[in-house]
Amino acid sequence: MIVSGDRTFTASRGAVWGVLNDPAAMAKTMPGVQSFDVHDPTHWTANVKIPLGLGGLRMKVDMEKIEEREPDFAKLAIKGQGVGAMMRMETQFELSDAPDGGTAMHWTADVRIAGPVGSMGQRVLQPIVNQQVQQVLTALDREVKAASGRA
Amino acid sequence: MTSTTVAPEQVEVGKAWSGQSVPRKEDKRLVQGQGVFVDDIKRHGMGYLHFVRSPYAHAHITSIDVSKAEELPGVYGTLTGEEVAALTDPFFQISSAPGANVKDFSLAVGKVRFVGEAIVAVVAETRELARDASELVEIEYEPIDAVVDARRARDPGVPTIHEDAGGNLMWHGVYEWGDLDAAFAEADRVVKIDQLHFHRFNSTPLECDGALVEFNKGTGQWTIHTNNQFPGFAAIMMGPAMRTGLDRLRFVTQDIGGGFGNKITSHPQLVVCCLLARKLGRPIQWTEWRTDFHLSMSHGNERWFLDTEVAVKSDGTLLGFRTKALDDAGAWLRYEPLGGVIWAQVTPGMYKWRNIRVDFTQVATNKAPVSPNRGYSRMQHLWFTERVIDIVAHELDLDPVEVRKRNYIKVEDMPYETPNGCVYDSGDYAQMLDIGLELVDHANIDQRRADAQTRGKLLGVGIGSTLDSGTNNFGQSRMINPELQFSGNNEVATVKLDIFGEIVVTLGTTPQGQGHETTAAQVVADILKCSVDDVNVRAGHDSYWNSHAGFSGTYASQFAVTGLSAVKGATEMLAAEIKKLAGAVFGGVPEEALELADGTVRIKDNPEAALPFMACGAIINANNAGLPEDLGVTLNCRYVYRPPFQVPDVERKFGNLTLTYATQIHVAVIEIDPETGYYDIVDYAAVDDCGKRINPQIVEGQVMGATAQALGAAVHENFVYDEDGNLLTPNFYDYHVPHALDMPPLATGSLESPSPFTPLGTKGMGEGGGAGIHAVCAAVQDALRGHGDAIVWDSCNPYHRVWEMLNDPKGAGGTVSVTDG
Amino acid sequence: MLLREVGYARPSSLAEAIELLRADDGARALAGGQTLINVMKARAGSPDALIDLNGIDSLRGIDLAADGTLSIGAMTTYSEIVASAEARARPIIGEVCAQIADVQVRNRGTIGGNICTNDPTNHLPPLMAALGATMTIAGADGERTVTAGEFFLGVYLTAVAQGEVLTKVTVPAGRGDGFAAVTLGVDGTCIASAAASVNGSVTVALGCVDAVPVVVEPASASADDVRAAIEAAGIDPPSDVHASSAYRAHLSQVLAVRAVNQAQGAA
Amino acid sequence: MISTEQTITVTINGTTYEREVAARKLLIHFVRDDLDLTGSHIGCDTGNCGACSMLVDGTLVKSCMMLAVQADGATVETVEGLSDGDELNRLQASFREHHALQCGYCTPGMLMSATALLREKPSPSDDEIRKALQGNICRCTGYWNIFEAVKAAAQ
Repeated sequence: MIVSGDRTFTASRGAVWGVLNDPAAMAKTMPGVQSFDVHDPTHWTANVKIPLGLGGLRMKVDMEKIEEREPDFAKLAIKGQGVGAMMRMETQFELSDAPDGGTAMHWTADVRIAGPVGSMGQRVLQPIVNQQVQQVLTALDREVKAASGRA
Repeated sequence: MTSTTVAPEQVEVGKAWSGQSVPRKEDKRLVQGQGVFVDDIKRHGMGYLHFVRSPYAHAHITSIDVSKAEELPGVYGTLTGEEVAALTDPFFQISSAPGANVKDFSLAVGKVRFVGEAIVAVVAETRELARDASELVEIEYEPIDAVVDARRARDPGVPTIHEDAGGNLMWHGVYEWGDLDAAFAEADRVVKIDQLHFHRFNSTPLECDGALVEFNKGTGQWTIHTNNQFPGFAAIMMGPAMRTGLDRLRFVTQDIGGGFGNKITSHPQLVVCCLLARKLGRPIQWTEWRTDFHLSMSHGNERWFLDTEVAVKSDGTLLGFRTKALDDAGAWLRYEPLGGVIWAQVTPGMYKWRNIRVDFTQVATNKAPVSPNRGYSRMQHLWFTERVIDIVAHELDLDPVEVRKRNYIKVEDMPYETPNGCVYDSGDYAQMLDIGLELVDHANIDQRRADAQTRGKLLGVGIGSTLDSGTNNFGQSRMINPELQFSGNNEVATVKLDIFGEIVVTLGTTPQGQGHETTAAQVVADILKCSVDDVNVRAGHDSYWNSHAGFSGTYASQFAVTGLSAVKGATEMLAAEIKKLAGAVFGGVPEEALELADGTVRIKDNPEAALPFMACGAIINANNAGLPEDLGVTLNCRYVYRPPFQVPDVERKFGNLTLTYATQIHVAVIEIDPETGYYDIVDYAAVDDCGKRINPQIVEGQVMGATAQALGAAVHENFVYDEDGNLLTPNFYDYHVPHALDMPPLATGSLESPSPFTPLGTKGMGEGGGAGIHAVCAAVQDALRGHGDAIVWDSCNPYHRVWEMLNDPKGAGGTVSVTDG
Repeated sequence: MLLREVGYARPSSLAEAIELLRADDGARALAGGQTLINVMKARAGSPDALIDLNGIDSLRGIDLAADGTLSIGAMTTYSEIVASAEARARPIIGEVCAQIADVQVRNRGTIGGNICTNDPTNHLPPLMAALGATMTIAGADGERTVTAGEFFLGVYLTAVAQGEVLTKVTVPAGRGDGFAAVTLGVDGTCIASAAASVNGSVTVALGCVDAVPVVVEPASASADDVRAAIEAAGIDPPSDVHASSAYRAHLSQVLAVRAVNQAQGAA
Repeated sequence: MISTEQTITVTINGTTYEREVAARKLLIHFVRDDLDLTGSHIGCDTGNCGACSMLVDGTLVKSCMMLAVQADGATVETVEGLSDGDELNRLQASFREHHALQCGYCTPGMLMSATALLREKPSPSDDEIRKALQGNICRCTGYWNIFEAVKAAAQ
């Protein structure tokens, strides 16, 4: 399933770019991160426990930055492997100057889920994915504010 | 024991047992929870098997690591595709090239080809531990794009599923009979239908597959307790692959929780159980769960009919048709491409078409493998012919009833040879249709249509005319692959009179609810002139009983012909031996002077001179001194019934492919709520003709069951895949099978047109030919008349599709055009 | 079929249950289990421990106050609600509970489990939202009561936090209620659903179209106003094998109008 | 307090069993595998089919959606307890007379659902019969004969 959206940050493009490319900051935006390892600038691994009311869904998530045009475009390939679920996601974001100041971000994510969780049906998964995305974006906002505060 | 007392109000004692609704012998154990189903069987020290299954539809396997799983306490061991490839040969392929080149092993080797494909087997002390351990198996994949649309499978750039076959084409053949050019030249109108789609579903027997397999190291023999419904087929698949003689594979079944064809192709899983029983030196227990079954077992053949053209006269007389059938086999050819010829048993449906061309192609896709499903392959083709009739009627504004009656094969034409050499044995289709129409009060349908309209509902009435061809001539497989050395058919029964006069019957069949123990006893009791209660028909199948032959099993609507004819033959042999023995005992009384009555053999003119069966049994088995040397009586008779078949002409694709043609005509009346697309079946009639009925109640039960499955498939049941090859209906949560509240009122009717070709006048029946699917499609089509006139082009029509057809008739998929011939 | 290893405890008091749930953030409350145990069978979710609430009598039962306010203990089963004379004070609740799944499920499944699961296809979240029900949640620091709007946070997510337990559902007096659904087979899983209440103002809650029930308040009970209110809400329902997004959106309007009509008839 | 294994005592069809059981074990697996009462069956893995239906303290449940530990102290009735010795009870006999079963796999659960109905409503309406059987899937009969069998047993 493909989800996409636009978001405007008050911070500068550089500040937003900085957060989006700082594994540590990104870790703080992901739901239920339990551990996070940076192998090299383009390869990260996270162990997450996505909070579902029926008991969290544990996943090992490998991320690879497959394309990057500093300071406005990046594309990530994300592979999540958990018992009961396999997730494949390709996500990209494009930054531009917002008309009335700040930075505009257009993002899209193509999410593919397989395994028993997949068999729970998109009826359930689509709202869950949307919701997780909203939480990531809110957290991102927070991180960007924090970063631009530090800057 | 299977002895039983008959409910008197139901059975007239003294009258022939055959033809009466004798309550089933099987039921007494089944209503007490005393049936023995495969998962009920336990052995000391057995290990539970769990399969690790692919989450990807199409991927290279780059690595498999079972070490963590094997280290888990309580785990007995594992089996991988690599080991399987070393220990076994690929399964024999029925297909000619290119399908013949597919290398099919019982676990994935190097590559996975559908979601749910078994990759590794893990065996542990408990069911739970086996599954825990399967989660510790580490497998790395390189995903490949999935092929899910058969229509695109041969497009350039589409990934190849079986490199060995050099592409996704598995089998292709052209069937043509009559003179198409002449037919289209003669036609007043030509109706063109761009595409029709018969969807993927199966009968989902409530019991899934399973086995308990023991390996006897000393004899090298496996005992396979299973619910496979065609052990003869499993054996010829497994023996060569396992490099072992067939007698090393002992198949045992008792009660089977439904089969419907779906339990024919479990041989890959059975091989895995056998290999592990030998490797681990302990009994292996495998239970398939519902989601495993939906993901990986026996989907029914999904089929497209493309670029169909129908030659028709203005009055609705059908001259001929041509179409391109495209069969979606899924990832493996486990019984396929036999579906590529089985349909030809019913080539013209129930109509007098003489000019027919079917260009048949079967391709592989990244979906679960297909294999026989109730109505196997004929149902798809009969749905097509019924759709064509209704679309023609719709387009030429003719009455579907009239078009059918005008083109039906008539009772006076019987036996009727079809354009491809099949011989329809008997039947009166027009009379059956009249019975069906009366059962739904068709005379007042216009009035009822108007009433529905006032309630804001759209009423539609639809007919499903269909055939249940039974008793295969396996020679038809040569049309798929001329090198195959199969032809004819056979079934076995043994009947013996034991030392205390007990009548013991063994069958080669593997019943799954068809009541073989009861109907066999009825046939035996009529010949031996005793009570059905005195006949003990052994439950189930055991290949050690020697009461089986190469085609033994329960499939393809044939027991009433093959099974019961074998029982009749063996019982007549026994009756003759009893008389022969009695003649000698009475001091040379000729056999014609003797008769069987009340469990004795007696002298016709002197009924007091009677020898009870018990005495006969005792004399032959335990008190035989002094009997004539050349008596030649064992009271243990084995008979093999062989239907009268010839090898078909492979060049012309011509010959008699099945012995009998049971008939079903169904009529459905539905009411659609146009606001939601939701519809109710408000009236339903099922009329059946299967020749002589041994047990009318059992026959009616089969009719009801086939109807219910067809209605489920028509409205809800559908194996739907997304573009990545994920199955979206992997269990009963999203794959909705009908429950008690979903069933419409049902009226049943019947005719008895005995088959002139079978010893008992019976016809095989039970598959039903999907009549309910045809009838519901036709009823929806009828309801849409004057409400957008969309074409019903898919065999599954859930509410949302009906709503789409009402709201966007042109965009809903079906395109039809009519030109002057 | 086969669950992962899991701990189990069956406390006999609410306080104990809360203590056990606080102690382990991997612990989950087990109500009727008619959803949770199935999710665990698929191993799509695997709590470390199940805290079985079936031993806590104070969570069962139905009270009808003099002013017609109905309080239903969270562990009250659908069957108990269907059979309850008190529950008939707000008849729609029993009518809808009688349509949930089948006898066996209704005998085990509970009102609390249904709304705490908040699967988008569940019947009761939209119904409770339309009826203006409030949920009482108990935790270590005592009780709090929230509205449906505050309660439903997402699929399988509600205001009941780790270490808390939903104790009861309170429904104000009223009779003008309706519920309509298109289901997968008769009385099956909802493909789309709508609940309506016309006690005073008009409230409609839509199920199956988002992670939480979508509540709209039409200007009047007229079909046009109901449809307009749903248009204005700009719902974007998920697509699945049973319905496209467009079909669900369409059904939402049809069903909302039917639910409102039923509600008016009952008022 | 929280434990992954427990000793439970369950009385099934009049016999009391005491067993050590893992908390994760479903009641149906406990009954079929540990106690060898294989009359109750498993036809799905999502709680839809009802083949595992039993009466727990007089209440009809699907034993695949209940943990064995939850049955501690309970009285359970399964299909094995229906007949008196080898004599079929009225309902069982009616199933046989009306050909309400074919493969017989759903039958034990179906009988328990009908038993629960007839205890609560000795003469149920047609709709009450259908609703009482809704939670039990049969793939062989189409339910028509099952309905007739229950109706006849009720009169």
